[in-house]
Amino acid sequence: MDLYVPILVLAVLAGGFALFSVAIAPFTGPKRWNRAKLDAYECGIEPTPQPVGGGRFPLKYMITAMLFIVFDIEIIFLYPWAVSFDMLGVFGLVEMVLFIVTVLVAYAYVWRRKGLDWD
Amino acid sequence: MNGTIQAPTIEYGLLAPMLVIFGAAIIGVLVEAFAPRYLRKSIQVPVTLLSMAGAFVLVIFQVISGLPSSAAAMGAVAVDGPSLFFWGVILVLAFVSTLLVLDDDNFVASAAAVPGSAAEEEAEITGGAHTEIYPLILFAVGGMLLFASANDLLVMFVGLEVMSLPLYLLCGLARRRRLLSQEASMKYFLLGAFSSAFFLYGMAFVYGFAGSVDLAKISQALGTVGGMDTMLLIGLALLGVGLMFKIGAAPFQAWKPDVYQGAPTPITALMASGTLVAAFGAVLRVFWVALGNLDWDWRPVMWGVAILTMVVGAILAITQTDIKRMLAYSSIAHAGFLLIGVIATSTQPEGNSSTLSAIMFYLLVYGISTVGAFAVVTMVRDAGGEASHLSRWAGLGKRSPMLAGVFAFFLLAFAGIPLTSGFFGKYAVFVAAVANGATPLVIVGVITSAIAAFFYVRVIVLMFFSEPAADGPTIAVPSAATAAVITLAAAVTVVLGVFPQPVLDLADKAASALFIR
Amino acid sequence: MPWLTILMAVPVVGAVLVALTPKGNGKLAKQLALGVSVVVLALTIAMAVQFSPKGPRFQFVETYDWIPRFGVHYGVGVDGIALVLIALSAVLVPIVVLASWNDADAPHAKYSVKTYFALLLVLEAMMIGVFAATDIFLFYVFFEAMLIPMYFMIGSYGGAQRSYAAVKFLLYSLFGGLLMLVAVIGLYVIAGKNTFMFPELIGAIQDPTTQKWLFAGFFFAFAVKAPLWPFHTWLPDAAAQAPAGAAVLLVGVLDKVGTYGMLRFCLELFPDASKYFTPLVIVLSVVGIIYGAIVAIGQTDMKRLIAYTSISHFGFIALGVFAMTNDAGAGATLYMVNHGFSTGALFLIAGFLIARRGSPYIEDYGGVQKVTPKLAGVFLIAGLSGLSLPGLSSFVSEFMVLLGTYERYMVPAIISATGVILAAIYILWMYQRIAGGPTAEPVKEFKDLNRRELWVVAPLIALIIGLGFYPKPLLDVINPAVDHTLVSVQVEKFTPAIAEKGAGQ
Amino acid sequence: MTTEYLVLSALLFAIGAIGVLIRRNAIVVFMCVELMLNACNLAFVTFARMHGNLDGQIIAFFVMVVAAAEVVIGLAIIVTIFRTRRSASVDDANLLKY
Amino acid sequence: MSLTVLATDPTLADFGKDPLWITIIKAVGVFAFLMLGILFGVWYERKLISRMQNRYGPNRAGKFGLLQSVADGIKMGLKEDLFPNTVDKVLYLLAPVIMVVPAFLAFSITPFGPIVNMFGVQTPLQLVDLPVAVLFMLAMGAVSVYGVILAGWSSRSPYALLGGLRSAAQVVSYEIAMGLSFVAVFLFAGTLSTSEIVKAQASGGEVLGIPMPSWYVILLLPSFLIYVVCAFGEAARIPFDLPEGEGELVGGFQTEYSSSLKFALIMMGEYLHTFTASAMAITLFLGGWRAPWPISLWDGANTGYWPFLWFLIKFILVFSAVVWVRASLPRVRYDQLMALGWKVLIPLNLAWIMLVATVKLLRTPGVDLTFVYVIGAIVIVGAFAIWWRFDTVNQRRKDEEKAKVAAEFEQLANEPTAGGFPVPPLDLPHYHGVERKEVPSGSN
Repeated sequence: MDLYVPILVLAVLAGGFALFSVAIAPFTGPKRWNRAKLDAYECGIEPTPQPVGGGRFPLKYMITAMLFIVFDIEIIFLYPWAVSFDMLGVFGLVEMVLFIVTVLVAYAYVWRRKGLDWD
Repeated sequence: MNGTIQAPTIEYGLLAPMLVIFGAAIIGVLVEAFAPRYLRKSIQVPVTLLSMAGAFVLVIFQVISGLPSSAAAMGAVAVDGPSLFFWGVILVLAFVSTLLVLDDDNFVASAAAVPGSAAEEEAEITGGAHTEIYPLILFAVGGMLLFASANDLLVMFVGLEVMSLPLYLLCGLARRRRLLSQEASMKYFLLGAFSSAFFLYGMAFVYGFAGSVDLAKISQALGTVGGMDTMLLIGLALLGVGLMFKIGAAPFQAWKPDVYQGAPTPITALMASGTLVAAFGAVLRVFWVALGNLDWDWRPVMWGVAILTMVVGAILAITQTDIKRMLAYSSIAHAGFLLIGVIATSTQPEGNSSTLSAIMFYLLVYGISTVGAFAVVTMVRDAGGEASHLSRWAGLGKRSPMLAGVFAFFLLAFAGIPLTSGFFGKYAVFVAAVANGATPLVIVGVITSAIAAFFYVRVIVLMFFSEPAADGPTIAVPSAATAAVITLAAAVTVVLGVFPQPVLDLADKAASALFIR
Repeated sequence: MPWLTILMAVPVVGAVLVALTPKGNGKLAKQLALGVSVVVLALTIAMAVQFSPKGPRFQFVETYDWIPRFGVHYGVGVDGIALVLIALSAVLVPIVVLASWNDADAPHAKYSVKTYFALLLVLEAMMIGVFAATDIFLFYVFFEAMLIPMYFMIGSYGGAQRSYAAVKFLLYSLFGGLLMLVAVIGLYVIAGKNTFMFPELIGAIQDPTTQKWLFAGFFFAFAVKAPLWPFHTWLPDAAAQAPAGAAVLLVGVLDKVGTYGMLRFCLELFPDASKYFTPLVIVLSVVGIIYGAIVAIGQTDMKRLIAYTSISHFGFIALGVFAMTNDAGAGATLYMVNHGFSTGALFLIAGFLIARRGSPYIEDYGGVQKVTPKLAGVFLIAGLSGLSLPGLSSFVSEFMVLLGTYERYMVPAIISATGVILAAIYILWMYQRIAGGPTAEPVKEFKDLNRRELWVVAPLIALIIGLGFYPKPLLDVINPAVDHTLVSVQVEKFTPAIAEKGAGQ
Repeated sequence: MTTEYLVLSALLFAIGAIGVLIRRNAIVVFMCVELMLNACNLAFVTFARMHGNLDGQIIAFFVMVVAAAEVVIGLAIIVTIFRTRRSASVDDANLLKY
Repeated sequence: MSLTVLATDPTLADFGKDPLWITIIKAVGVFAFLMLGILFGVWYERKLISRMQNRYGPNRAGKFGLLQSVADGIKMGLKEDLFPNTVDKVLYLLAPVIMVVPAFLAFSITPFGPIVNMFGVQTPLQLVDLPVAVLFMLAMGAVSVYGVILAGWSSRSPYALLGGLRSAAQVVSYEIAMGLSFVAVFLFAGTLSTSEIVKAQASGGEVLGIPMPSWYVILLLPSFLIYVVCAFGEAARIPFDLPEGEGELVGGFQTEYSSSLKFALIMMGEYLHTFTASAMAITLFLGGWRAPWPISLWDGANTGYWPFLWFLIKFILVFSAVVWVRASLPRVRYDQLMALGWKVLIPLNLAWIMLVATVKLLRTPGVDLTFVYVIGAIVIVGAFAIWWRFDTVNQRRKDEEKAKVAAEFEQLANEPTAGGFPVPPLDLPHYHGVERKEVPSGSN
């Protein structure tokens, strides 16, 4: 656990700094009221009304997020494998080839189904 | 890092049936990726069916060549007699369910199109189809195989998820009444994930108790580890919740009717047969292998669960007006009957193996009849798809005596009338239970059987003794595959109802050595 | 020669053939069915002739392993009791076929004619099977499977309330059967002999408590089937709604399985429990006798009335079985046969009447005697047989039952005897209302019995009268079997000493 | 030392479970399920430390993978139904009743 | 000599033993390094890019404009803190914090030097090292994404929301490739700990008795190149600075953080990511704090506080390269960006990893290799088959496309209305206003 103490210390420093900056900002600057300043910025036109909970956004982003989760998790398996590769020998290589081939199959499917295309 | 890792060994030969299925699933994905649209189905179907048949042949081959004495893949997967039997059964059931799937008419043309939208209409007109269902089915079947033969809880969990995840999706792909289907999918998913979490937390506690998730080691730890009984019991309870959910035992049965009703009927058939078999495989492994020495603790609860399951299944089925929901409740009741078998453990290995063989036989015969029954359901259609409301089935016997007759036969098999396979299934389990001192359960089972018979008979009455509705449903001309499924299911139901001995022998042989640890 | 197997196989094959006859050619199906049933009858007679009453208890035995895993055999064989009941079935079926010639054409029919007759033949096979089975499991299988064809016959071809009646019939029987299943399993497991063969299981259960439980399981099923008061409520519905032919088989044969089961299985497998429960059974029987008779008096529907008379008669049979004397046992067995003929005749004749008038209600008739004397005549004979007039077959059996019971249980016997008086009331009153009195308007259109109908009733009347005067052939066959049974039960042979002692007090 | 982690994991699990039972929005329900899975992970890692073997940590890996797969499938299903019904409330999904 | 090298090289075991005050000193040191780095990094970047573009760059505040960043910072502090009334207040304020804190933490595992004597305590010149140090760095990078998303979401403005999503999509897409590019390093180093990775790069054998460095950049060049590309994507630097693509999205997720210190924090976070990426490049591929080859021949080069100098030099050089890229390359399109990340870097990476693993295995003595050869042959043949198939299909598709276009062109040339769209005949007289006379088309 002691390993993480330095990180904690640094986190306290950085967090303190960041929070301090955010907190101090309203007091250091001037205050001049102007209705326009309270609107969201939309190139000067009337702002689009936003539904509570955020607007809807293209599904594309969600698909990207899903793909990320799937592929990122698969990377996780590569790390321990890489670290202990020397001990696993041929077995390790074969299994990892199989694993990667499997991943690539899914990858190929996504690619062919235009999951990776952006517009 | 510290110390060296011994490279593990994997007995590919023993795992071959599973590998074939998963390999075929992967090929299926590749076909989806690279084959042109018009060719996909004609590639997918043979790949799917052949892989299942091939896996089945491999299972047979393993049966012939003898069983290994220890678990494969570093103790992760136990390829023992029961496993091979479960594999065989699952593969057969999956095969026939897949034959039902071949009828495109059950599946949505384009899942992404919003129901009722122009996009959906267009997809239907252009004959769009999701041939992804085949690889998904293969993955689910692979998961079932793994689930039923897992020898440690982690592999079991992985198997559970590999089995469930494709099914969640498949549930949402019904062509008609898509809102219903999507809802079913969502409910199944949310509740399924919920129950997996319970399973997992239970697994964590058992791991905390035993320091391992290997079933055999857990079993050893029961005797050696002291002072952490609370943890063990919590783990046991949570594990049980997760598993009971999967088999649809009360009070965790709520998902079953909804999902069965909403899912495309071929998928319902797969779930009602294959999933149940696999889930019972897992239940048996957990409760017999890992926690077998703890039966004094889990048995009373299991008694309650079994009784509740049977009663709930039988009584709620009476009130149903939808044929698929009714079959779902019937499946719940049957899960209860099967639980009687799970409870009927004995101190003697011979007693256990005869109980095990009874359960396996029951699963086989129930699975086949269920697939047959759902196959019939797919054929009774209205303008809006399957006419699953019971009132629409009135007078079916007049319109189509053959179909109604076969369906009535399946229902009688569910009810356990002699000379149907269902009778021997029930009988075998009841005998085992009486032999192992669970007579009160058997009596409850018998009484609920009688209650259950009521709603089966009600359907028969409706089909045969009611006047047909003027604008009754049409009976679809069955595709060759559907007809084959119904014929096969009916034939098996008859043959095993008259000559169950060969299959019983097989089950006995499979169960004789019990589970390897 | 595997007589019994052939006896079962012939109707099954016949049923398949009937089912395969071309659609719309009902006549062919009927003729085929009749032919098959006559062949069965002939075979039965041929077999019965070879039965030697002094030979071993079970004859024509065949035993093959069926499901070794469960110790189940395909074991058949007959003793005298089973033989006469098989004969009863074999006799009744052709008659029923003939009587039902037009039943399946009735307006309610939802099915082709051929289905009806195919079901009938399947039922015949199962009836023979259930009596022939010497393996308890096989018996159970037939016992349950028999329900299905009957269920469809009632449900598809019956009266207005047919589906209700059919379901009630099925569920009652099924429920009873399932409890019996538990007992069957218990018997198998506790006996631990890994066999279901009846002869080997005699005396296998010694523990009294176990015996009682198992007895209860078996007895409940049989009591529902028989039906014994108070498990009888399904019978009037089923019998009233069933087409006449099916009703004959239902009451005439199917219900006998219950009393047959009591005699064969309850008594021999669980002798101690049987003795323990005897008072209860006797009370139920006596109540059934009186209750059935009284309720029968109040019926307005002919078929229901006949059904209630049967309940009364089944009380006699059960009484005879549980009296455990040779006379009573033989009487009860004989009663099963005779009741089959007499009630069968009643149902058939009622069926003829209903077919003419289209109504089962007694009030719709009147003066039948004048319009159709032959019909009324056979009706009277059948009715008198139902009330056990001396000289008609039922009298012999009823008398034997009462006598046998009296030897051991005097009071119940006396009370039961009042049933005979009540029987006279319900039969004669019914006859009077239907056949006597002023001729009702629609009755004037009645035609007398035609040739087919004569052929239907003639054998029955002949048997009723014939057996009334000369029951010896049957008793010769029955007596050794009943003796065997009672030996297994190990009742002390009734000695006059007890009677004298009883009389002396 | 490890007890606190177990208590925390139990708390998280309970929060997740209660959330599943009382919240009506499918996405929230789903997130609660994920919370439960992560509570399991915490328990696994804690036990792994307690027993001094690595099994628990490896299991946590697998659980993460499964959770990821579940996320993908779950979101796909929820999005589909949301597109159809314009609502992610579990209560709005009410066609299946008995 | 190699003995001394090893003696001063920290291993994992050397961490977690510092007294608290040393830890605090080190943490403050890292913090100060980063803060100063930002101040001077901004100045340096502007200056350098200006010189590359033939301008002066900042030269007003202080000597050479050195204080420009300080002035900017003060200016931002003194500006009005805008607070649009539609925002989700808590998250809006928290988002910059969430962005910047992990950025600091990600840097914490960077090794600056060997074990040194710090105020009498023998301690590694590195704040912390973990068995999973690199993973920790990646994780912190990922946590920052939450800040981006939350900033975009809480702003309740379409620009911000889309910008946030885009940014997140970009970062996560490149994170996969980045994660993969480390795998080859781990294969060789056998550890995820940064100090041990640096140690693994210490010696590359001896040539003519002269020890050679073994930087992974030489051994694993493809990994390094992929890493560099990904690092630009991760840190959203030009040419991949799409999140704030002002042409399309105004300011991306930070649209509503138009001024004040919140904006400063966001900027700071992005800078820190660039720094972390540079430090990682040095640590994983460029030998870490070790002196470059000729200098490394000097025994003392890798002892004491010297290595910090080598690190700093490498750091500045790498950062200069980053700036140099910014000065040279245009911004790519978003679809190009995603396509590069998903369709090029990931498969390339996987193939490379497999190649490296195979080669490594082949070089291991005493391994039965027939199986490896078989698998390798299958993979190569398979890859070739796939490539060939792709190529032919692509070729066919291109030909088809070409033929189609040609046909369409032909058709349109013959009958102008063929496309279904009412096209005026090409020779229709043009209307050029009342004053002008009609001119037949094509004649002007």
